[in-house]
Amino acid sequence: MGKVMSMKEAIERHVHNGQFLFIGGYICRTPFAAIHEILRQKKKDLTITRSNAADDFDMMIGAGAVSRFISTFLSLGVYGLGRCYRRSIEKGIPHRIELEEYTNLSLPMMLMAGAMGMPFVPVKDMVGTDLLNIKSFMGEGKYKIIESPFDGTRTVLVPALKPDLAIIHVQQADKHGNAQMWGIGGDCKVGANAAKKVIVSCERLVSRETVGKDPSRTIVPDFKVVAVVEEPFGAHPGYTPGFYDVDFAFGSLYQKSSDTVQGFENFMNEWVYGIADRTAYTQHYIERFGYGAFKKLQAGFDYGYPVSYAY
Amino acid sequence: MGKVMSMKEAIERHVHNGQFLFIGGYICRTPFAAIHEILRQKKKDLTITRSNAADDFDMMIGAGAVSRFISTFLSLGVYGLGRCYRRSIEKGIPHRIELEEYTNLSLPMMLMAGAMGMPFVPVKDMVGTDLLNIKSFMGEGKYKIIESPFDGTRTVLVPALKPDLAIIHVQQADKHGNAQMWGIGGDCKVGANAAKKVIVSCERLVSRETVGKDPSRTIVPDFKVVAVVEEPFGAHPGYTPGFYDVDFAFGSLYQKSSDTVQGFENFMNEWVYGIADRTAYTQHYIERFGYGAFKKLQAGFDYGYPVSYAY
Amino acid sequence: MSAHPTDYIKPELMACCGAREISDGDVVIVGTGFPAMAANIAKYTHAPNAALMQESGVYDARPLRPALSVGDPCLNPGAAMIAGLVEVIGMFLQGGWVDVGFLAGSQVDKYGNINTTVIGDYKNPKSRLPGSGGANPIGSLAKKVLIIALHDRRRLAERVDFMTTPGYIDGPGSREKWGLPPQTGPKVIITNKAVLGFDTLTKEAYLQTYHPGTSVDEVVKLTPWDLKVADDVHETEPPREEELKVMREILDPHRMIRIYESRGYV
Amino acid sequence: MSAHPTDYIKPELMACCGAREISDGDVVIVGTGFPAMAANIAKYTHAPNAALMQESGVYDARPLRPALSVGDPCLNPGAAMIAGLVEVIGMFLQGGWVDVGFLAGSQVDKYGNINTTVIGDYKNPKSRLPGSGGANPIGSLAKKVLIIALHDRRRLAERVDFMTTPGYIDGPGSREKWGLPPQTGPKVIITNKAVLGFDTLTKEAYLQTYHPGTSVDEVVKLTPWDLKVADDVHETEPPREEELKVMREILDPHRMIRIYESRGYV
Repeated sequence: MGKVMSMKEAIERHVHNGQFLFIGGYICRTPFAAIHEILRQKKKDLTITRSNAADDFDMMIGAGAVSRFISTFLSLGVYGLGRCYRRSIEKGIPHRIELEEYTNLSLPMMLMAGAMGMPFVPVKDMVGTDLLNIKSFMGEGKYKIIESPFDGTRTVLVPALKPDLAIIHVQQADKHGNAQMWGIGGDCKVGANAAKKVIVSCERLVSRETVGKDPSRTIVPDFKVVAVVEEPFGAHPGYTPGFYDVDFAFGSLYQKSSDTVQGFENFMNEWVYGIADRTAYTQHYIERFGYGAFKKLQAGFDYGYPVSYAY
Repeated sequence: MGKVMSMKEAIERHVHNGQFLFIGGYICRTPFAAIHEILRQKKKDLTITRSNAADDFDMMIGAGAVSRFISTFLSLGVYGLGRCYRRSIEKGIPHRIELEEYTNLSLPMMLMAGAMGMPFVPVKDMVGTDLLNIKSFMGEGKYKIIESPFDGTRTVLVPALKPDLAIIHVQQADKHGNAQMWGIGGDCKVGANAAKKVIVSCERLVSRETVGKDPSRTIVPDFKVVAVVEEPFGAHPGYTPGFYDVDFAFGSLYQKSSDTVQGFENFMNEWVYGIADRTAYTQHYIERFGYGAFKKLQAGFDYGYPVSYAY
Repeated sequence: MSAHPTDYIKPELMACCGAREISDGDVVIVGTGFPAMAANIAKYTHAPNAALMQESGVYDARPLRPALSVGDPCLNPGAAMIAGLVEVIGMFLQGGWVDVGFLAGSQVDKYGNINTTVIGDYKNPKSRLPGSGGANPIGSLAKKVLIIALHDRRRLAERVDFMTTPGYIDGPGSREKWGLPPQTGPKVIITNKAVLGFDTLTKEAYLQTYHPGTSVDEVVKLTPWDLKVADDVHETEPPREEELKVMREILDPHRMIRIYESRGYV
Repeated sequence: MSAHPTDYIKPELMACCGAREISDGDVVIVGTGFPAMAANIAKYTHAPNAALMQESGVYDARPLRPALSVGDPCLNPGAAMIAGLVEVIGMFLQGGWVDVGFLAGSQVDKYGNINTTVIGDYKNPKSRLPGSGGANPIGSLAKKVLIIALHDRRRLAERVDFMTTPGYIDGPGSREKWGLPPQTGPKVIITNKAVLGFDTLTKEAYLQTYHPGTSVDEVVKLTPWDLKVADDVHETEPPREEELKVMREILDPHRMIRIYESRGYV
């Protein structure tokens, strides 16, 4: 059975209520097509993680799909605080999610530890602050402080994270799942490799031979991958280097919509629940904002140079 | 003062007796031009490290430049055991070096820890074997065993390594030191980034603009780099992907020569001590083996495709 | 002597104050807005060899517009190195290579501790803020931390409601006690009214310079702790002609920096 | 039934014994020589979805000639992923993804412990060998370890002079006591005379099959410990026609594998 499938199939088969998900992205390569499908399929009780979360995590929280969030940060960037996130924490709408809070050093290191089979890693941050005073669903397992057996120095250890599933969006992948990426990485490589299985969403499906022309660009090998979905424009309103720009206007639309519960519902009905798939989404985008706006997002031509691995 | 200089200058300025050096390579991108210059300048009492060492480390040991070796492995590959290495350990010729022995898991992890400011890392190997029973110049600091504060499991911790200097050979770098590499990596990226400073030897010096066309290929940023040396054919008899093949015939010559102390001396006089620099080395190679042999080592044409980072 | 044009806005002055704290050759971790502007002013004036990076994974970017986030698309083309958080926050920052870090906060206290987590009680917050992100590691590990804040009795505090990021924590000896690396910690708080330094003995923020248009008295009144005043307190040097030129002609021709005026930086 | 040509050499038979231990879909860490040959025979016959990697940083290489080292240039063009030791030995092997690992040793003992460090005393060795390299982590962490050895009373041993790589260490319960991952350890020792399995209770290597041309008695005599013999001991199945075809027509047309004959694999 092949791994190439529709997003609908990929999410149906591999995302289950109660799972622990790593979702890659950093404005760059946000797997929005996958997230919309998760919400369309009404998945529930998810634990989610990534360093520096944004509109995508805010939307999942607002839609009620999330129970727990291993977090470092969540905001809408230039559009300020995450509205759904705030409503959840401050007012319990639609319900109050549980948070376990780390930093952009400790969380990537915990994912790296998960990826590399290390039970824990030492980190030098967090000491002296309230981040050590708050413990939530990870309890006493959030961190440990030891005296280094090498020199007696007090050292903070944080545990490895091993998500059930990672979902990432990359520029290209082959049908086996070898996933290739360039540009801003965030914690995508360590997060994907920490997970027990990976769904790869990609701008273009390429041949195994194309992958082999530049194997140093691969961040996840095929044997970890359970589904490959070709999903052009799949990171919108985030961006994908070499493919399309971030959509600031849409970001503003999301912020304004999510300012109220009703606005958020309307937004979700229009852009997620009432939409069949990424193709329908893209068509709706063009109908609503015009092909000119869509075209303007497409990346310019600024190609580099090929290299050779020959001998 | 610029960083671009000759190998003679780079080694004079930055390699000092008694230093701890990481030297990159894995048959792939061995910085042989730098090693020959170190030996010409009669540097002494060095501590050297890398996972999977080969002819280059054997030569440094045979030439008497090395006091200590943080090792995992040393052999001449298809040509068998390292002759100089054996003579040093078995017979004290030219002197007996001290070994601290790890594995191809633990040593790269120790370099990674050094690169990432972690004081130590847990590793899952070495337990139950004699590798834990032998301790040399690192003494009780070679490793520590603790009970994991998370689950009580017995866990081996190995310390971070921070070499004084790293020397690596890559495909291309700019004059500031941004070093770009593709193909087999070994422990080159973690080793270079663990060091306090880095000498970058490269096949070609490129513009900062060329580097910027494909920034995901950079493995070391310029601020860590103290010298950049353009040294084509600089990894011979090792290889550089996209530039030239490994030279099996020369590997055989080295093995046969190094079979005896006198043979090794003759080899060193011909190829190292009696040679001014890599240009003279390459000319001598062509005179000795013919331009046809040299030409045959040059890489074939098998270029991939360019990518874009545009938005 | 530099010329000092008078048609600058407060965010421009604040960016210049940041720029002047950067030395040539410094390795600087920048976010967006002020920090990026400040670091780039330094790079185009007195510190051409300053090395700038964003936590998202970018080193020495060459953006053609001001980046609106540390993951902005304009940071990709032309950068010297792009990788991820593990490289920038792990290898460079925790690895000990970062000289200067910029931080902003919804609350900053007299020891330079910063709150970006909650206003009010953690479990029942009045206002939930974004969280640490890269702030805690930058505040913990950069050699010199430059803090940007609005100057009023709500944003500045005797003690933050929640300490997301360490300044001098509880005062002298605290960073050492907690094992933070030597020679690290906040250097200044740059507000829309003044530049506050940190006393080497008490670790408390004190008034170093006040911006044109305000006074020692006003700044002291706007500060919720008993603000000490430097013996040599004086007016902040306004933006120099060349600094404004770099900002307006190269870095930010559309003057996007004006957005900070609407956020209260006046 | 497969045809079994009779013109094979012993290294070819041994490679086939290795290939048959690999299941479809296995993730296999290979070195050079036998292991690479064995894994590739499997891939071209019954295990097309086996995933092969080299510790140097290469995954799913497509070499056009047999690689002479794990860093061989021919492993670069066409691979699916190339990174470094941290990825292959760290992320894949220590991360728990590797099903099968191949190891060879100058000395192998009855518990499958391997010596690649020294013959004789560690401090005053008769012969200094290369050291662990990737052997110890592969022996520690791969789910199924296949060991290649020369069959004589010097290369096989009651106890290795130096334990570089763990087999079952001191016998039953040892791997568990030392905290090695469950369900890992040596599966077989493939020699030039026989295939030895490991008893599930005693963890001692016992005779499973003897190669054509030898006998149970000869193998027992060549083995320095009291070698137990399986109830169903039988002759090793010789290379099948399709296995030889893959080796000779695709993987190794120049028959470089013959070099092993000169090393005693006869």
